[in-house]
Amino acid sequence: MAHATPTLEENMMDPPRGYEEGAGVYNEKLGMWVFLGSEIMFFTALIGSYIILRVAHPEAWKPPGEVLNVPLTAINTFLLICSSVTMVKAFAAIQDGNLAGLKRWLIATVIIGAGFVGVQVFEYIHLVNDGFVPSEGLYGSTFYTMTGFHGFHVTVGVICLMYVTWRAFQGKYSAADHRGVEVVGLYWHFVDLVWIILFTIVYLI
Amino acid sequence: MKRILIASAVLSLVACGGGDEGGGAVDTTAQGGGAAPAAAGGGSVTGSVTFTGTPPANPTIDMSEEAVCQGKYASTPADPEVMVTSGKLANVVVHVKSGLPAGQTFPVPSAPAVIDQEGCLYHPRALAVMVGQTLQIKNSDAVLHNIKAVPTKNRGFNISQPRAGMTTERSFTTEEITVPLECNVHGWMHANIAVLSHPFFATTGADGSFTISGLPAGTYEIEARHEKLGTKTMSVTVPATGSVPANFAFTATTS
Amino acid sequence: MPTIKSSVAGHASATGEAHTHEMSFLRKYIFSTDHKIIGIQFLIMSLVFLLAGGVLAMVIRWQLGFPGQAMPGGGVLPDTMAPDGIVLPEFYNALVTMHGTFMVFFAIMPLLVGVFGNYLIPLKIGAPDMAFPRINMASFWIAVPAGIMMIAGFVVEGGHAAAGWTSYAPLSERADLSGVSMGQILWCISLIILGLSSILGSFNYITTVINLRAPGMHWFRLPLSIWALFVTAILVLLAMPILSGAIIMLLFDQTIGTHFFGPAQGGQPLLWQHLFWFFGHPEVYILILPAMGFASDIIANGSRKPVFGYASMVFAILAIAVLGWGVWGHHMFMSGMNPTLGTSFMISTMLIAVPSAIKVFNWLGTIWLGSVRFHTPMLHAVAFVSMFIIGGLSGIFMASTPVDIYIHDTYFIVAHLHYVLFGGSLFAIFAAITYWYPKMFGRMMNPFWAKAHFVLTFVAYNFVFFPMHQLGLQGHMRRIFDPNEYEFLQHLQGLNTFISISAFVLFAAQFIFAINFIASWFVGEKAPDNPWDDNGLEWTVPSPPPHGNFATIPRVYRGPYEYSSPLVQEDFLPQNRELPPQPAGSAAHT
Amino acid sequence: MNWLLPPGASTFATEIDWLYYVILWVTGIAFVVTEVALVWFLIRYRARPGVRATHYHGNVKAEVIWTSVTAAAVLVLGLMSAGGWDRIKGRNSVPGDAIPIIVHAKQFEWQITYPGPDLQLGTADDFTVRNQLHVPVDRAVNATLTAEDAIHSFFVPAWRIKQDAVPGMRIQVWFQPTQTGQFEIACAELCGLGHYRMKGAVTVHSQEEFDRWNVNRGQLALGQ
Repeated sequence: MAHATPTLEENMMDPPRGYEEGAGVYNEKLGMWVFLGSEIMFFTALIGSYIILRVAHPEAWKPPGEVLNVPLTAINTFLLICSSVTMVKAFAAIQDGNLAGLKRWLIATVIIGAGFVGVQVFEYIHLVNDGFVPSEGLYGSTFYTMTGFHGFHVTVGVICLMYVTWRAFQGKYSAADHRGVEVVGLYWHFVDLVWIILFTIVYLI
Repeated sequence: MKRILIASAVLSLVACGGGDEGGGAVDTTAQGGGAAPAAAGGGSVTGSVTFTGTPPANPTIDMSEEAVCQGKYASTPADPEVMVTSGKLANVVVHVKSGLPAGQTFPVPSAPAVIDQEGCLYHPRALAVMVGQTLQIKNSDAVLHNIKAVPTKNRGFNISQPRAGMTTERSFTTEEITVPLECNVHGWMHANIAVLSHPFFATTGADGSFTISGLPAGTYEIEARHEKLGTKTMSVTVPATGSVPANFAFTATTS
Repeated sequence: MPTIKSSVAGHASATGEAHTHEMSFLRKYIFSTDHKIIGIQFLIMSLVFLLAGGVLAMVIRWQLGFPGQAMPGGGVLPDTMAPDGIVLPEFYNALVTMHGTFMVFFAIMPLLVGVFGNYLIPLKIGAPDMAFPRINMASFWIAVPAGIMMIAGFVVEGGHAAAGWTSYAPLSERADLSGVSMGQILWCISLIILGLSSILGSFNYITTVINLRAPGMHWFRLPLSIWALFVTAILVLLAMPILSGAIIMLLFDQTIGTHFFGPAQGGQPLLWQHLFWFFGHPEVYILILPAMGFASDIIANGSRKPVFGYASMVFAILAIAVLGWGVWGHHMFMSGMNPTLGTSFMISTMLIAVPSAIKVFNWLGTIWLGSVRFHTPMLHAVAFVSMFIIGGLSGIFMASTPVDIYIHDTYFIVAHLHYVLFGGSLFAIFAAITYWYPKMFGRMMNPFWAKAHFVLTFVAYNFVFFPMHQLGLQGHMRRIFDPNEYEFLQHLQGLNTFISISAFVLFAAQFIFAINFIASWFVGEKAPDNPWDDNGLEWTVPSPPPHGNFATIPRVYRGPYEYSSPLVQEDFLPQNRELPPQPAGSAAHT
Repeated sequence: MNWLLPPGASTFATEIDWLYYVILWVTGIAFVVTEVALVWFLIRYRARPGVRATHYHGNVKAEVIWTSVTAAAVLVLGLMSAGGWDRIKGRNSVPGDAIPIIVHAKQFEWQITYPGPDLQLGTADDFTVRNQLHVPVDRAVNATLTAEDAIHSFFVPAWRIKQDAVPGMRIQVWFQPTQTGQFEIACAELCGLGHYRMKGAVTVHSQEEFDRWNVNRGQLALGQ
């Protein structure tokens, strides 16, 4: 707030300099927080509908494990949690200015994330072959819609991570400026968190 | 006036691509370039459909809510489910079920099949069309009818005809026996349309007779289908020219 | 010095010198990242949809005013819409549906949020641009295909979506019931895409307002238009994804056979209504809050007086935004929802009238003791207040559950919603367009024709919508193709014809505005920097403002409504004007 | 301009119409006061040469007063409405001796199932009539609304009664006509292309007339 007449360039600085006090973080981070608010409402609509339908028609759901492959998905859940850990590692690495570490951990995150999507596709193929399709009652409807949109979010996350990784290999990040890594990391952790909720209510209950 | 001109100009922009005036969005798949029915040569199957025993009573329809239609009847109208006139059964679709050479295609009849809505009933109640043949739907009543087709293999439609004299044309793309038609404004109105991949079909009228002509020589299985009384089949051998008889008999117990 | 900017997905670009070198036409006007150009792009697109929605309304009014008669020029329509120029019932339902959809999602909402959110936020808070200029550009270019798809629905087989703009399931999800298949699917996909566009726009606005206010622009020095747009952006951000989620489920029901809203396998038709209105009621406030903000700015300017009770105006906006999440059930009193829930929704609905009333009284208080200048924007803003009063009061009838039993889904609600959305939002939009037009295009609109447009619109508007209250009180249902089918409605045909003729006049009057808008762009009088003697930061820069808006970021010393301040000779005091130190106890406020 | 409601013909009409007129008066007064104030301020405080607007930011006292007056007014209206709502739509409001009927809505007709002479649904003398609602005067009728396809809304304007019929739900709605004669049922929820003429005829009979009709139809049903 010290500048009397900040220049235009300072608008885009980290954090914005010369402005009235805002959120105290740089724009991209604030924007991602706000955007995640929107994402929460999206998943609230899906999960809320799921709960309403399930409470009204508990008989439409099969007991856990009868249709869905819980052990496989449990492993997949574990994978996704691991990818959050590698993401944290990547972020920690670049905070220390360790570009090599960043690249290593980012690649690990991309691979695990893609693996998660792959396992989900594998699971879908098996379920469909077993006759469990989206039109299979409320169970199929909600299962495919919720896990499908989560899978879509993970896929988007993997694409963003690949982009960040590519930029890491270009040497665009440093200890001083690594906003892209942090922002995508926020998104990635969010997607991970949503999955833990979905795994619990869709597979385990 | 200027306002209207502007409004219509904008409307035409909105509607652009919707087809010419009068042309509408009729999805008639043109085939065969208006070739005459296959009656040019070949043999034919001629016969009649009879009904023995006492025909079941047709339910009466309370049309009091629709004065326009009620006025067309002297007494309380009945739902013409089973129409028997001196032992002859009407509204039976007779068609070649099998025996035609596989893979052969036939020209589509250029004349449209017409179904009329009059007195809040469909005329005829049973109808057959060929795939691609134009089905012309007419409204002769000065009331709203909607025409809802609920096929399983073809694409359905649900359209309205709010005024007398309206005609709408539709066609079907896939063989399907049968496509039910209904009017939801007058819940009693039903008709059935058989969609066939060949032109060898006929529908019986009040005299119960039918003729399927233009058939190449060969042995065919012929099916007679009635919406309430079910189906009957028979095998016939059609000569290169001339006619072979085929008579079907339904009874009250047929289901 | 690294001036790297990375956006959400990790993009980077050097934006620092973007304004210094020449840009191609394409970059400058088409794929522009300048918030002002994007605002104008939204303006043009949404005005086109406003016109299209108006055309649909005229066809509706033709059918109701002159049922069963051939519409002049209607012969150009295909037989699936209007054979011989006579509208078909299924086309009528599509008209009603698409009039609502166009107006709500493609006209009023982008006009308020897309246009003025974009144009005003950076200028009024003293920022050079949005926090994420390229996401801003994306939000416009995502909206374009959504609009094209929504129009394309008219020409697909089966016609356009015809289940009402609320698309109540199961009618909306079963082609055999409605006769519509592709049209409804396009409706769904278009709104999902538009939702994404709105979300991208709103998180941009929110970030910008939080992080990029000029030094000295405290929260309580923000103009009320910015407060309203900021709170609206939060509502959009949180409400649109609910709609997207619901529409995705509807789309899956139609296309891949899921069972969310169809009762055959346990789906719930009421679930759609709950989801739709959980979005839909905040949406109602999305459509009115910015209008309230513009009216506040313009009434203060026109009255040459500070806004009465600035703080309570801000709290009223916040109260509406919070309470707005708890009243959705009042759209569903007749839906078969538990009657006890109905009572609680009625009480919360009654309460939300309070902040709206506060705003009305404060506008009156602002004019009181003022020195009113009747420029066109002021006329529209005053019309907004007086029409909003009617729309607000008529809402109380429907909030009262027993009275709602009778007037629910009749023309009374049609009258009410048009008093709020046309009398309210659209008059405020006309106020805003005529107010900021000089800033946007650097030219003044012709004041005579602008006032002529106002007078004709105001009179014709009331002739159209006021009698609809009477229709509703006689039990005239909404969305009825031909009311003459019912004996108890036949005596209303004369009133319906009167409404239709008034509607044609109303529609025709809009061409005065359209011509004035377009012609002034080319031949209008050159606009000065500050034609209305306003205090806002946007009026301190040239008209139109250059790329980057401000040569240097301005410093703000006071609130936006210091009109007729005793501290200065003129009757206005710009927010960034530095005054010599005042003796203690001066009148300077905030 | 006619702000009067058309004549009502059920017990609900009295209550709903009275509440309507109360709200009409309250909002009418609010309308006149605010609009007159608006116009008067605009004229009284129009710009005149040499007269400067008062630099004035507001008055907390005035705001507290009008906020509380508004809040009190709408809350009172809300509480008044709550009682009426409960008497009309409350789950326990249906009188015990109401005649049960089933109103089944489908595109685009009302199928009304009557209990027959024994006034019990689910017995052999039940019968169903299309688009015709026959009820006795001054006797409560309890209709169970069901729907086959889309959502419909059962609306009898003269009785001031409206209730959506939702597929997959059974919704109770009751009413007690107070006048004999002919009325109309309308559909008040967009239900497809024939929505505008999804109408039914209501006949309110005297008790004796209704009994005759009911017994007649019931015997016909048993005969079939």
